[in-house]
Amino acid sequence: MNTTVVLLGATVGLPLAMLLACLWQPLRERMLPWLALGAVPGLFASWFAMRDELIVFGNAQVPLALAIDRPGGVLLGVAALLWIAGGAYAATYLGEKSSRDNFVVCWLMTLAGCLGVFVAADMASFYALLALLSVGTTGLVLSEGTPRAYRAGAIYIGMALFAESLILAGMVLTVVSAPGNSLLISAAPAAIDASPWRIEILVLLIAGFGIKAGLVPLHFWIPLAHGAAPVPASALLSGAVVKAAVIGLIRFMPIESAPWAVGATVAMLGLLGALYAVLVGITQSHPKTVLAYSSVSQMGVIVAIIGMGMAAGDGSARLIAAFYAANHVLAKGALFLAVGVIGLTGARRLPAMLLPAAVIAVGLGGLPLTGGALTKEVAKSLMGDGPAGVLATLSAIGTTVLMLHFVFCVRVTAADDDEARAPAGLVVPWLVTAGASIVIPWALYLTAGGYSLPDALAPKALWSALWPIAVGSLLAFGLVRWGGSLPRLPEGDVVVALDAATRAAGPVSAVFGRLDAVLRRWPAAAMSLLSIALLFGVAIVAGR
Amino acid sequence: MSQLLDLWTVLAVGAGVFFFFAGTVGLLRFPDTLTRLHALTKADNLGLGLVVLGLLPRVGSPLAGLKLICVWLLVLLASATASQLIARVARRAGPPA
Amino acid sequence: MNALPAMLPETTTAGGFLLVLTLILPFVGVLAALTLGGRHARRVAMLAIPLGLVLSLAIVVEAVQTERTLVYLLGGWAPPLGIVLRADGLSAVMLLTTAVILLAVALFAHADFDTPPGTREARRPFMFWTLLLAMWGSLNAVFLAGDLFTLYVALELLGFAGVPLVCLDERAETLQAALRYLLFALLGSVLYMLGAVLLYGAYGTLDIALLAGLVRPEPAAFAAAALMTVGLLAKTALFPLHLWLPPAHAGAPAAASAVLSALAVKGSFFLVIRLWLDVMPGIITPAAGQLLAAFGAAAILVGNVVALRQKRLKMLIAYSTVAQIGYLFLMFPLAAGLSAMQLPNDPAVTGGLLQAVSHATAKAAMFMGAGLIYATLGHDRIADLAGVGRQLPMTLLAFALGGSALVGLPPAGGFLAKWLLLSAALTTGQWWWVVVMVVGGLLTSAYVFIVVMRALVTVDAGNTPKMVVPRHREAVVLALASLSFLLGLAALLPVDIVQIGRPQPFAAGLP
Amino acid sequence: MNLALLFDGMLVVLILAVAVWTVTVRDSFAAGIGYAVYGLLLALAWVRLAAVDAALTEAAIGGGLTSVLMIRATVRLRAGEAAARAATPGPLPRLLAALLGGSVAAGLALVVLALPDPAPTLAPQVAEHIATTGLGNAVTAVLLSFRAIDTLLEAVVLIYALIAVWTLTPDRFWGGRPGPKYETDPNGMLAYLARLLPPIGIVVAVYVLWVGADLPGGKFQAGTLLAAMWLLAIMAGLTEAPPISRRWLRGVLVAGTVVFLAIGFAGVPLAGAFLAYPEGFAKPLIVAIEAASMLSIAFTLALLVLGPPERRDQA
Amino acid sequence: MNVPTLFGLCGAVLVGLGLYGLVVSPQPLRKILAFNLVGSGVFLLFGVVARRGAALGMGGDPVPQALVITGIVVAFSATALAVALVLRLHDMTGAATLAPADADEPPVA
Amino acid sequence: MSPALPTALVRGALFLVFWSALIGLSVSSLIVGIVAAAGATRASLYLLPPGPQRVRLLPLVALLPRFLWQSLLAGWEVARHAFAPRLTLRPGFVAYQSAHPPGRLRNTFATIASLLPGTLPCGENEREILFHCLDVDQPILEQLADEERALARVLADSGDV
Repeated sequence: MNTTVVLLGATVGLPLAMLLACLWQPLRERMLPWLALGAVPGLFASWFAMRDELIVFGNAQVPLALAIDRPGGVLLGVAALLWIAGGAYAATYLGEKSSRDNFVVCWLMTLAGCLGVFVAADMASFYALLALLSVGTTGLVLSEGTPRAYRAGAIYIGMALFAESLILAGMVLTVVSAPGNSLLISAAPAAIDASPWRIEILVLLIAGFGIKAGLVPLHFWIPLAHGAAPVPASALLSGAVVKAAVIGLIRFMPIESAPWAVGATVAMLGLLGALYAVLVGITQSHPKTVLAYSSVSQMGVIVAIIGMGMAAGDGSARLIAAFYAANHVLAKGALFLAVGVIGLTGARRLPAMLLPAAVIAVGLGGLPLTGGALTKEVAKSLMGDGPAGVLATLSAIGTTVLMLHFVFCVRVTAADDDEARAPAGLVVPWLVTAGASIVIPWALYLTAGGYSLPDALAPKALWSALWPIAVGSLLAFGLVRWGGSLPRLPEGDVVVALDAATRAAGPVSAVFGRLDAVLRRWPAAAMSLLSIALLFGVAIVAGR
Repeated sequence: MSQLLDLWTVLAVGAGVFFFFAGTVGLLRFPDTLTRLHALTKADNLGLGLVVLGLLPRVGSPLAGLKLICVWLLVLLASATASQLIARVARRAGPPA
Repeated sequence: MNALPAMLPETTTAGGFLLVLTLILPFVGVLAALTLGGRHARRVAMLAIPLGLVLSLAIVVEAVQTERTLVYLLGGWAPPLGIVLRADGLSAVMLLTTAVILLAVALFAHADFDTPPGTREARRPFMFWTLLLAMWGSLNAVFLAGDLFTLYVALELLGFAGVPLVCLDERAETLQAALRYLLFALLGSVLYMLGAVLLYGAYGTLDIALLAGLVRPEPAAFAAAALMTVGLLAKTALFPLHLWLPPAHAGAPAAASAVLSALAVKGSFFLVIRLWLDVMPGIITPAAGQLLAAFGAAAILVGNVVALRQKRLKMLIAYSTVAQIGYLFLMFPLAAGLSAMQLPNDPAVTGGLLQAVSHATAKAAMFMGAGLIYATLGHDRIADLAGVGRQLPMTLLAFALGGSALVGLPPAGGFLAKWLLLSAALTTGQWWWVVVMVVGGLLTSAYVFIVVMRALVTVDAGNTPKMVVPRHREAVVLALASLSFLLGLAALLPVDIVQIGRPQPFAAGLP
Repeated sequence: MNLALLFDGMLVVLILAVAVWTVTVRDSFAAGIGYAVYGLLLALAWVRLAAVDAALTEAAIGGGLTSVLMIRATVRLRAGEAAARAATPGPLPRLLAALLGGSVAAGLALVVLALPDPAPTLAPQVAEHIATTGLGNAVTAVLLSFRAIDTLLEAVVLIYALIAVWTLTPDRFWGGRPGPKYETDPNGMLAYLARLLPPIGIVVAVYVLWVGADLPGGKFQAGTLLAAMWLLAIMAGLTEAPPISRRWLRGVLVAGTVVFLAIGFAGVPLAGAFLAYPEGFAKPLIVAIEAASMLSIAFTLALLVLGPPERRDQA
Repeated sequence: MNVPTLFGLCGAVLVGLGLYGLVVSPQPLRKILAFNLVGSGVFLLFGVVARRGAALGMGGDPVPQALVITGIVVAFSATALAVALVLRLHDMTGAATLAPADADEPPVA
Repeated sequence: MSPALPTALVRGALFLVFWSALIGLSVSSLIVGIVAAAGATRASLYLLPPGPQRVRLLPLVALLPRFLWQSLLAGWEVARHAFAPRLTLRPGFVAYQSAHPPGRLRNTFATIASLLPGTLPCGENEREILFHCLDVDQPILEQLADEERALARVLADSGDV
């Protein structure tokens, strides 16, 4: 009990304490090297505290509760690992940059929020940490200080807050429906199920978490944000932060009892989005942007897993989705970190750096023996052989294409100086992450899911993983050969619609301005006053 | 005797009210500030005086009668001087409405 | 002849004398400041305000411990002949909020409003401190008085304290703003009084508690409800009756703006709550509730959009106030809807009041922060805020925290308020207010974001501060903003202070 | 009944006619005069409503001081009058405003006609308790005992208003004398009046205050009268308004409220409640409050009319 | 029709008239004057309420009568402040209207 | 103070009589009355220091009925004009050469004249008083001269009091 309390408390508490310490300038200036430390309690918590037990602070009306369930524990562990590696990476990457103070503060906010949502067991804490996460992430996106970063940051926070508003509305409805107005998330699925507004709640929550997860067509902010952030931040955003939406869906969705149609719709949206993101991704040339589109695609698959779970009423989808997501955390984190390393590496050392990256990249598509293959194998039980299975296979092929495209793109960014080498402060965390991304899925596969080594090494399983890779590789070859004629879609694709809407908002805002000016003239205001008095009179007399 | 006094009261107060009314009608009908002032000061003073005269027989003591007369005199003083002061301002300001 | 309902006559409760002290202390302060003059005015204020904070804390503690309304019969006379002072949870919370904000403003303004050396008495500092006390006294009167006419006098006091605060600086624009403010406030209070007159004509009393038991659906009550409501709305500057607010709040010195925006408009809002929820809940129809909240919604949308269009920080904050006032009025149809469904209306009432308190603390901090920015840069053009993040990190943080409280990010008070209002709206099926709240929150976040972004831009050289702001002033602003930001933790308190002494109309009927 | 109704009807017609004229007449100066007449007519209406206290107050403050204030202001603003008038709204807004105002009036009229009969009243309660105050004038009893807090706050209102007016002082004149220096002809008409009237006014004011305990009258009426007398002497150039920085002046301004508060707090130990009077001492204490308040009110009202300081304190 | 009702209707009309003046008068002073008309109409209504409450030999309910006195003093204070503002504005700008600030936002401090 | 003492006593007594007229006779009110009269006298001596003119009682009594009659005429004239179907006013200004220098006598004269039919003083200089008249065709100057002479008999110069 005591270890659990301490570890769980420290998971959120240490980053927050470090954040508070940053209020004092001298500490803030010395904080950068210690960033990695902030995630350590989270890592330990996922090891030593994983038992379904509720730690409650607060009072009866507002129980602030922490807990680690198995999906949460899996995600917490891998996320903490990535945060540690990313923190170490950032210490070198940021160096003496002038923006580092802001970066440190935002990093700690994001860290606290990100690890916090995995252990939050009541809606108030969950929402609060989610909001902290959004604000911190916005800061990370902005930290390059370029116009591109500003645009990305503005769109990011707008979408994040919009999503959170939807989530908030859904959560409020859930609480109102829950017996005793319970704020505990564990009570949510049952409450949603029994609620008279079941469909409304589902739509609100799925839309909200869907935006946070980058579900197409509300994904456009992800390529912008992940493209604009500094490398270590992108790694965390694309790897760990987007998983907050996954844990939200896992915890809130009444998977066992949701209407089939809802689950099927979600699954279709996810899979189609996964394919769409691949198609857009291969038109991009910036390696980070390509990775971001890959994240959109992979998140689509994860959402689809949950959707399929809902359609089938199969609660195991929770753990499967968490597993799939955990693999993506490490793999995508490692790939983003690789971008920074390769950018500083000269031709002589390039193969040593590029090879692991390529393996992990193709692994995402399901290369046998990698985490990607394991996750796809596990997911297959849910996807089945119907349309969903076909789409899932298509997305695996697509992912292979996209990842190979990434490898080509990133290779081009290698340093001009043949002898250049990335500093050890970058290389070591990267290699650690890369290693973990290979090892940990195996560990999870073998310990958590009731699967065994022979399952994974069965020839049938190997073959079914291999052939999409092969097809994908062929296609990728074709892409390299003839891909020059592909259209160049703008980063964030459908964001152009948003831009158009923003331009249209100008005249509307001007109308409001004129309305305000007119109403503030004396005769108009005084007459409004009298009219309102009469209106109230009418409303009171006639309204009864 | 008392009937006679009553009659006196009714007549005097009635006349007083008539002059008040006349003064107000004048205020509304006369064309400019100065002529309006004529209407107000003269008619209203007379009206008040007549009311006081009408009420005099009804008061109990000579002191109370003195009080009424004092009231009238004070109003006379005030309105006579005030009207002159207003008239000066009105004349200097030219002949507006 | 006059059929008053058979109620137990009220008596002075334990701790009731605290109400007298709280009411009178600021007035004694005003008198002392006026008589002693010169630099004594500031000393009086610095002495009286902490004392008042202690008193209002004592009231809150007493109310929490006894869980009932504090009452004091003035002169020993019971209503309807006499007048009582009452402090229920609503009053206690507002008293405490006022005292806290005034203390922050006083600490912030301490250096700004100093009598220049060698001068016996200077207008600006002398008047500022006196008016600060005056504002405080009138607010306390609004929160404590239990009689509609006493409240009228208190409202007028509020106006007379607020108007000169607007034009403390001698400029034509502020004078004009003050004149508009005064005329509109006067119009508002005369309509309010007209309503009170009609109520007396129909029921023979002006006491709030007695009226609550007497009011029947009949013409006098209808007219009174309409007139008093609109009068109070004019004084609260609810859109479209906000003509005076932006120039008035933007034109005043920062400390004065903080008080005006945070507290002055809350006085009349508080009376709307009293009127709608305590005096005549049976008169107000659902249509009227929707109408009131519709003006609130219009305020949120127009206020926020126009705020986004502003080029100057103080104007932006002033228009933000226009919008935030709108939020306050969303509670009325929600409370009515809950009552109609035989549910306790706590979420709506607590949410509405919490929104008021949250806005008060956040907005005071933001205006004071804007004042520091102005002092440092010599201007407050939003486009040219670059470098502020470096020069005034605490202020910018305060602005961001205050902004987050306005947006409603947890754990800010604004979040808790939003949560409660949302749950009331969704429970009663009034989803359209949810849309308004969401859109309003997004628009709010847009202008907070813009300002913080501009200020975070670093500049290399050339931006020498006009004036170096002392650290403690920044600290005061930050402390107040942090308070606002952490206000949501009030949900962790063991009791809902706001609900103390509130009638629960259905408590009797439920098992 | 019917003769009385006829008289009241005429009075109402006159009041409304003067009111319409005051609102619609082009010249603001004339409107100011109109308002003075209106105030006096309204005082008559108050007499007809058996509210002589209110009649005195209306005549003194509504008809008197307010008119002085307005007329003085119109004279000073005369130069800008034409320009300001040019901003008059067009016929359509005017029609709309008339419709709105008319609707409000019509609604009110309906409410007036629907007021309950018999009317609720607190008169019996006042009659029951007035003996404890030792006063004969029920209005004074209400003002200083039953609803003393209103009266206390009202005194504070006056002080607030004065503070607010003083805030408008140009910085360079702070602490100076309010209003312009009145260079009036010492042999002129105003001086003539100002020499004769004020002493009489003082006697009348003390009278109004003294009888206020039992008959219509009281500190407001008396204070207004004193203020008017003082203003007359000031405007006639016979005396000068004191500089606002003077301690004694500030002391006089707050004296009434301070005495009120002191007696109010003395009531806590002596009579069991704030603003309660010890048994048997009510009347003298109330007279003491009234006397002190009269002076404060007189000074406050006069200074309110004079406005913010407009010149330095040369003394 | 009795006396109180007659004056009650008079008060109602005065309120409406004053409101009209308050809306349409361009000069601030006239607005202030109109405000006083509204105020006096309201007070008159209160007087009517008092008169209707006559009882026990009192010509009217003394409570509203007392409140009217308070109200008149408050209205005067307001008038004095408003007039002082108008005059100060006039001294400063040479004009006294409420119009120009409508046009654009004022400079702020 | 000594030269003013008799004046003060006379005025104080007058004020006390006025007070009694207002409130009636009683001991408690007389005490207050003395305070009030003292205050009034003090103010009176400040505002109107004892001057060379004194009031003669007999001519004053003689003036009264004449004045009352003139008032009646004045009121009647206004009423006549006010109720005339068509306004018959012929307003205009008339300058009157006063026999007296500016001062209290002339002021008193102007005050009384303002209550006379058709005349309203509305300005003056060293020698003239400007009257506004409702009907300039009337013999106004003669009337005014008569009035002034009558008044001069009441207010005559003398040593003190």
